[in-house]
Amino acid sequence: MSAWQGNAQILSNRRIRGAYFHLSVMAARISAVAKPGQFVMVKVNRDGQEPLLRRPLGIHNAGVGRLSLLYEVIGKGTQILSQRRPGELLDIIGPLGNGFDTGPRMRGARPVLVAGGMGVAPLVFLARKLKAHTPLVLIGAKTGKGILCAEEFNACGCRVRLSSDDGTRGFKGKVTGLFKSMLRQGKTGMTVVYACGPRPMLRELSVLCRQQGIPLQVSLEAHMACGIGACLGCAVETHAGYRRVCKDGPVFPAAEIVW
Amino acid sequence: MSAWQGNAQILSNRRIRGAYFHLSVMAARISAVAKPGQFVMVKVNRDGQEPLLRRPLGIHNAGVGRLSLLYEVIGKGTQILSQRRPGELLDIIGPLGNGFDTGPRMRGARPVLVAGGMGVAPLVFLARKLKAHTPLVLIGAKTGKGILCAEEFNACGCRVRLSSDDGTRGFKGKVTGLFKSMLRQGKTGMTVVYACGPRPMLRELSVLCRQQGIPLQVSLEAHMACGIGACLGCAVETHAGYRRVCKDGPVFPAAEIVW
Amino acid sequence: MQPNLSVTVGRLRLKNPVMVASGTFGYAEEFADFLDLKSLGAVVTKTITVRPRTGNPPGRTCETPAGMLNSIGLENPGLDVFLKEKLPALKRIGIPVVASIASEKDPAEFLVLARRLDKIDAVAAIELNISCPNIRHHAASGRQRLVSQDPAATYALVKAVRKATGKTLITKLSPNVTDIVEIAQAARKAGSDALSLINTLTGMSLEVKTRKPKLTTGIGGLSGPAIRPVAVRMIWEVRQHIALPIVGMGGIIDTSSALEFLIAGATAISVGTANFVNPRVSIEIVSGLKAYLQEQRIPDIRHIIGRVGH
Amino acid sequence: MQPNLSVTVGRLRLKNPVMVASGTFGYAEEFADFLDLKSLGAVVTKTITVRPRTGNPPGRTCETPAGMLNSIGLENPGLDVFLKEKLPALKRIGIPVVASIASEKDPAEFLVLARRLDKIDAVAAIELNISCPNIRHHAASGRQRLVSQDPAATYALVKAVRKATGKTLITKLSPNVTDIVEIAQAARKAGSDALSLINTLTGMSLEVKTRKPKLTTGIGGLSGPAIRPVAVRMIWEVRQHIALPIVGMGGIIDTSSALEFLIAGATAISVGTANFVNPRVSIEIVSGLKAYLQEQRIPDIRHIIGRVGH
Ligand SMILES: Cc1cc2nc3c(=O)[nH]c(=O)nc-3n(C[C@H](O)[C@H](O)[C@H](O)COP(=O)(O)OP(=O)(O)OC[C@H]3O[C@@H](n4cnc5c(N)ncnc54)[C@H](O)[C@@H]3O)c2cc1C
Ligand SMILES: Cc1cc2nc3c(=O)[nH]c(=O)nc-3n(C[C@H](O)[C@H](O)[C@H](O)COP(=O)(O)OP(=O)(O)OC[C@H]3O[C@@H](n4cnc5c(N)ncnc54)[C@H](O)[C@@H]3O)c2cc1C
Ligand SMILES: Cc1cc2nc3c(=O)[nH]c(=O)nc-3n(C[C@H](O)[C@H](O)[C@H](O)COP(=O)(O)O)c2cc1C
Ligand SMILES: Cc1cc2nc3c(=O)[nH]c(=O)nc-3n(C[C@H](O)[C@H](O)[C@H](O)COP(=O)(O)O)c2cc1C
Ligand code: FES
Ligand code: FES
Repeated sequence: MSAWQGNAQILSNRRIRGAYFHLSVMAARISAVAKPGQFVMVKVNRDGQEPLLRRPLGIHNAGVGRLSLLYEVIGKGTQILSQRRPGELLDIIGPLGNGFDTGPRMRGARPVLVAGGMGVAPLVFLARKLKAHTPLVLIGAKTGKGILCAEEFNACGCRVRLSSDDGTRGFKGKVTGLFKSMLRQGKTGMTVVYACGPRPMLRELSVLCRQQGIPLQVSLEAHMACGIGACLGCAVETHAGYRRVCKDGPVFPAAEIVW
Repeated sequence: MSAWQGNAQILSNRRIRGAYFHLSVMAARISAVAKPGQFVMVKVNRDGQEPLLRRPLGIHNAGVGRLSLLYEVIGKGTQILSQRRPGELLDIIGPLGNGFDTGPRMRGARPVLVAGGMGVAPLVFLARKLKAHTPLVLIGAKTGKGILCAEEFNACGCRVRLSSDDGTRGFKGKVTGLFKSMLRQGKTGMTVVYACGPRPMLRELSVLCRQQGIPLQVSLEAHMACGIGACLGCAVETHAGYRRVCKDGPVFPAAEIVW
Repeated sequence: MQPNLSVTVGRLRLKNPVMVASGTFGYAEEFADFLDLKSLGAVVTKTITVRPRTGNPPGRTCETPAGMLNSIGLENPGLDVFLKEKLPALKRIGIPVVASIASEKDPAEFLVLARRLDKIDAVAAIELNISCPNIRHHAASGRQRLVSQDPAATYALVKAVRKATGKTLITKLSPNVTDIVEIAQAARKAGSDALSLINTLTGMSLEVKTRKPKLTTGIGGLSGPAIRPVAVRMIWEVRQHIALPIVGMGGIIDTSSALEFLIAGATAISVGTANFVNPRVSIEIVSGLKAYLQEQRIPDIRHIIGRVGH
Repeated sequence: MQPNLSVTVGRLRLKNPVMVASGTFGYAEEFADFLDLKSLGAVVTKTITVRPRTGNPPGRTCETPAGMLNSIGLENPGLDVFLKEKLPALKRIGIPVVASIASEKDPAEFLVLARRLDKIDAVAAIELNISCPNIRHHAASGRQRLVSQDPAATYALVKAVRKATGKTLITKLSPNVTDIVEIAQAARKAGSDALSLINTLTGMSLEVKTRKPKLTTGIGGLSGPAIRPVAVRMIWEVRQHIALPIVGMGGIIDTSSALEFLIAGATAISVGTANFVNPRVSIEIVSGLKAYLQEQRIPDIRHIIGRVGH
């Protein structure tokens, strides 16, 4: 489970649509041991201090020797990343963090995956891992165009339901609204929920799941300077005190978090 | 004679050999008014602070609408510049500085151009301008491989003599040694000398020319923050006090400089 | 909507809060090719001394990570030449001219400068540069200090200059202090109308190959984006405690960084090092601020000054 | 040629001058995947307090031009847990362990810490962190100050700790002072064996969209390449006046920047923020220094320490 730092050759780095990009690199040392929910720290520029720090990105998929990332260009770092070309070397560290708990208690589980916006990124890898359980996947975004990866989930045999705030695709409203309506229909029989997305979404899910007594695992974000547990910058408040999102997370049982 | 700042489209940017590059841009506003010996300030990176400051580069040639630069990759800034590609926009300011004095007293002149290392860069433009006088051009470099632009000078109808410290091409020794031997041969009939190169070379030339009573114009270098006369960072000591290399120079009569 | 961009610094009315920092804009003429000078809020001159100064030996600037060091040594033509040769052109621009002044050895030179400038209409305000790191003023405890590194010296000097002129006085402070609020307080009590924050941080950079300092003087002043967090912090700190308008500067390079200073508590801002990188940046910031206010539907720039959210 | 890389800081012998800075290397275990820890000259622990500290609320770090701000708030498990759970693994690395310590409120806590650590063989030296900008110690003139912002307080504290331990004492100073030499002098007179220079500069950064500080605490500590010129200057200044070995830090990111500190006068260097960017950077610097000495045919690293050219 040890982390590796090195130069990974870029295999492809292409725009999916809008500001969303898919990056694939050769990184056998990472892909061989990566678990869904873990992430990598990427030095977007070859060297140099603009930006200075690495960027955390969830592991979107891990195949033989290969690793893929899915990212949205939102600022300087992801902008530079989007300009890197196949053949170039990308300095990455990973796999980092704990990953989703898909442990022994999963027998007979009926997992639900809930993604808000870019929260889909790490859930594709998870869905592949949980394939045998044919997970139900709920994907929400602001607009229909922001809904990513529906096909990938379908390809994993998942049942997929969509939502968009503006109703341009799927359920009209937040993905938490979709989740609630699924609960109301009562047919999911869900035994465990995995979620990744903006904090308000995770907070609302945590309330809903607590009410229903369904265990919920959330993947959190925090500003990360190191990503390896050294700087203590990525603290999140839990009922047992501050924890490091990068090392003790990024996945936490929702019940542990002070929302 | 006013300077222009703007985005100039890169037409070509290619390695000549080793660390030497030739860059050509569309910059009609600069090329239309540029004089030999003037320079431009180049923002090597599109935006950003690494490096923060612009880089001064002499105008190597100016054609209709076009401007060319000749540069050596020696550090971070020129390294980044060498990676810029045709079609991209390069933020440049120019023309800056005073340029060589090729004024009215040039009638019947027999000019000699002396270049040390990258000092050839601005002298090609000057040679073109002085074509009618068939200048004698002395080019020196550490090794034969470092001798640039001999063909360009030939194409301008110049007589060209070469030197290399290691003797791999032309006269063996410093270009100032070659200059001295030309003086000794006494056949040049030189009436004015223009020089660009490392400071020790210019200093030695200034002694030689003073002894011979030949006017010498030297193009100086200094670390430049602004290049437009505002920061007072590029001071050079002259017999009349400090002067700004960027605004009052970069070309000075050698006799004015406190060597 | 045409948002209001005008602000007041002491009795100095600026049509917009964008000034250019002393020593980074020459005497404005150097920038005439690049921008419409009269679009600026105000221009601050290179610091002027009574006598001409030749400045420090060359090797005066070098680059550092996201910044630069300088050790110009206050090169300037002296008061008389400034008045005769530089001021007329500055005046013709038609925007307020802030004259930056300093003494070389004797603080009394400040009074000479202030009295002379006091009578000159074309000078809208005086900036007291008591913080140039390239000039050390007096020794305390055997160690050299700048005036603006000592609250008592700051008080005494500002007080004296205050008596010598009725013009708006802006005291420019050094960030190289333990407690900027203490110094700002001294300037306020002595009658300064406003504060300029910050001058450069003292720094040094060595060339590893030669083992020599990159600046001939060894140490110099650090400016540029690298120092911005220090500047924003000091402006915010001073704003909490001192009821004086602040002209904020230190690493402003675009509209966003200018806004950071205004929000932290600066009534106006000065663009310094960024002028070297992009000579048009100051007026780009003027337009940028206007666009920002329009987008955010804020009718008046003053509504964001000092309004740090919680 | 096998050049000598070993140096001595107080009674601390280092096989090479490369240390890692407090708070940027965790308790070393976080870096075990990336480098051979025993290649380092020494490791400095995250600052330890008597009681456990939970640290500041999240929103603890942000990026700045060529640097970063942090406001961790000295989160640490407290002395007992440190000794029981962290020190044994640190000891096993087999290199000198420098324990960084601080008090939370009462300076007497420093004595508690020093006395306990004094008896522990695995602790090779003690670094007194009297300069953490996230903790204010005492008020002077009504304003809050750090111990290391006050020469008298520095003297008193170092003197007291000096009596409490015979171990090598390294006093870590804040750059947020008017005169670093004065503070360094106080530490020397009180019996400090060495100095660590510099801790972070106090800074602030605002998110323009929300107008909120990027750090929840508002202000924090600026580190990284941006502050390097300030660090080099302070080390050079102190070296001119104070006869104590200096552990230099502040923006070291590679061999060349490490050399800048050694040449300026640091006997050893600490790598901080750069560990986050490249976890292997510290040992890359060890090899880089060796290669530099070989290339330059310098037989001993000590031959370059403090040797600024003219
Ligand atoms: C564990 C983890 C996994 C992530 N996985 C993904 C993913 O798979 N795909 C994806 O598109 N994004 C992901 N993110 C968010 C991603 O890290 C940010 O979008 C990215 O760092 C933005 O960098 P920037 O320079 O483009 O933006 P800027 O806004 O310019 O960044 C400024 C600073 O803020 C930090 N930052 C900005 N947004 C975030 C954020 N949401 N979380 C943490 N730090 C942030 C940056 O790292 C940088 O230090 C993840 C974040 C974490 C913590
Ligand atoms: C008026 C003038 C004209 C020039 N013309 C040419 C030319 O036509 N071709 C060419 O190859 N070079 C020319 N130079 C030198 C060129 O500016 C430097 O080689 C270049 O700035 C190096 O930048 P860097 O980032 O690659 O190197 P770095 O060493 O990383 O630069 C660090 C800093 O030092 C400055 N610097 C480094 N070397 C020089 C130098 N020799 N003179 C001034 N500043 C320097 C850089 O601008 C930068 O600010 C000229 C310099 C001046 C002053
Ligand atoms: C080259 C240079 C020269 C300067 N000269 C002066 C000066 O003469 N008087 C003064 O008060 N400040 C001077 N400064 C400081 C600037 O006015 C400003 O306070 C400082 O650079 C911080 O702002 P910046 O980071 O935007 O440059 C100078 C700065 C630079 C870079
Ligand atoms: C995230 C972070 C945490 C830090 N924690 C401590 C600390 O606990 N004790 C301490 O003395 N210094 C601490 N520092 C300061 C560093 O040890 C160092 O002095 C400073 O960062 C300058 O070095 P750098 O620029 O190489 O990071 C911390 C710095 C950072 C960035
Ligand atoms: S990011 Fe450094 S501890 Fe988590
Ligand atoms: S480079 Fe600024 S005045 Fe010459």
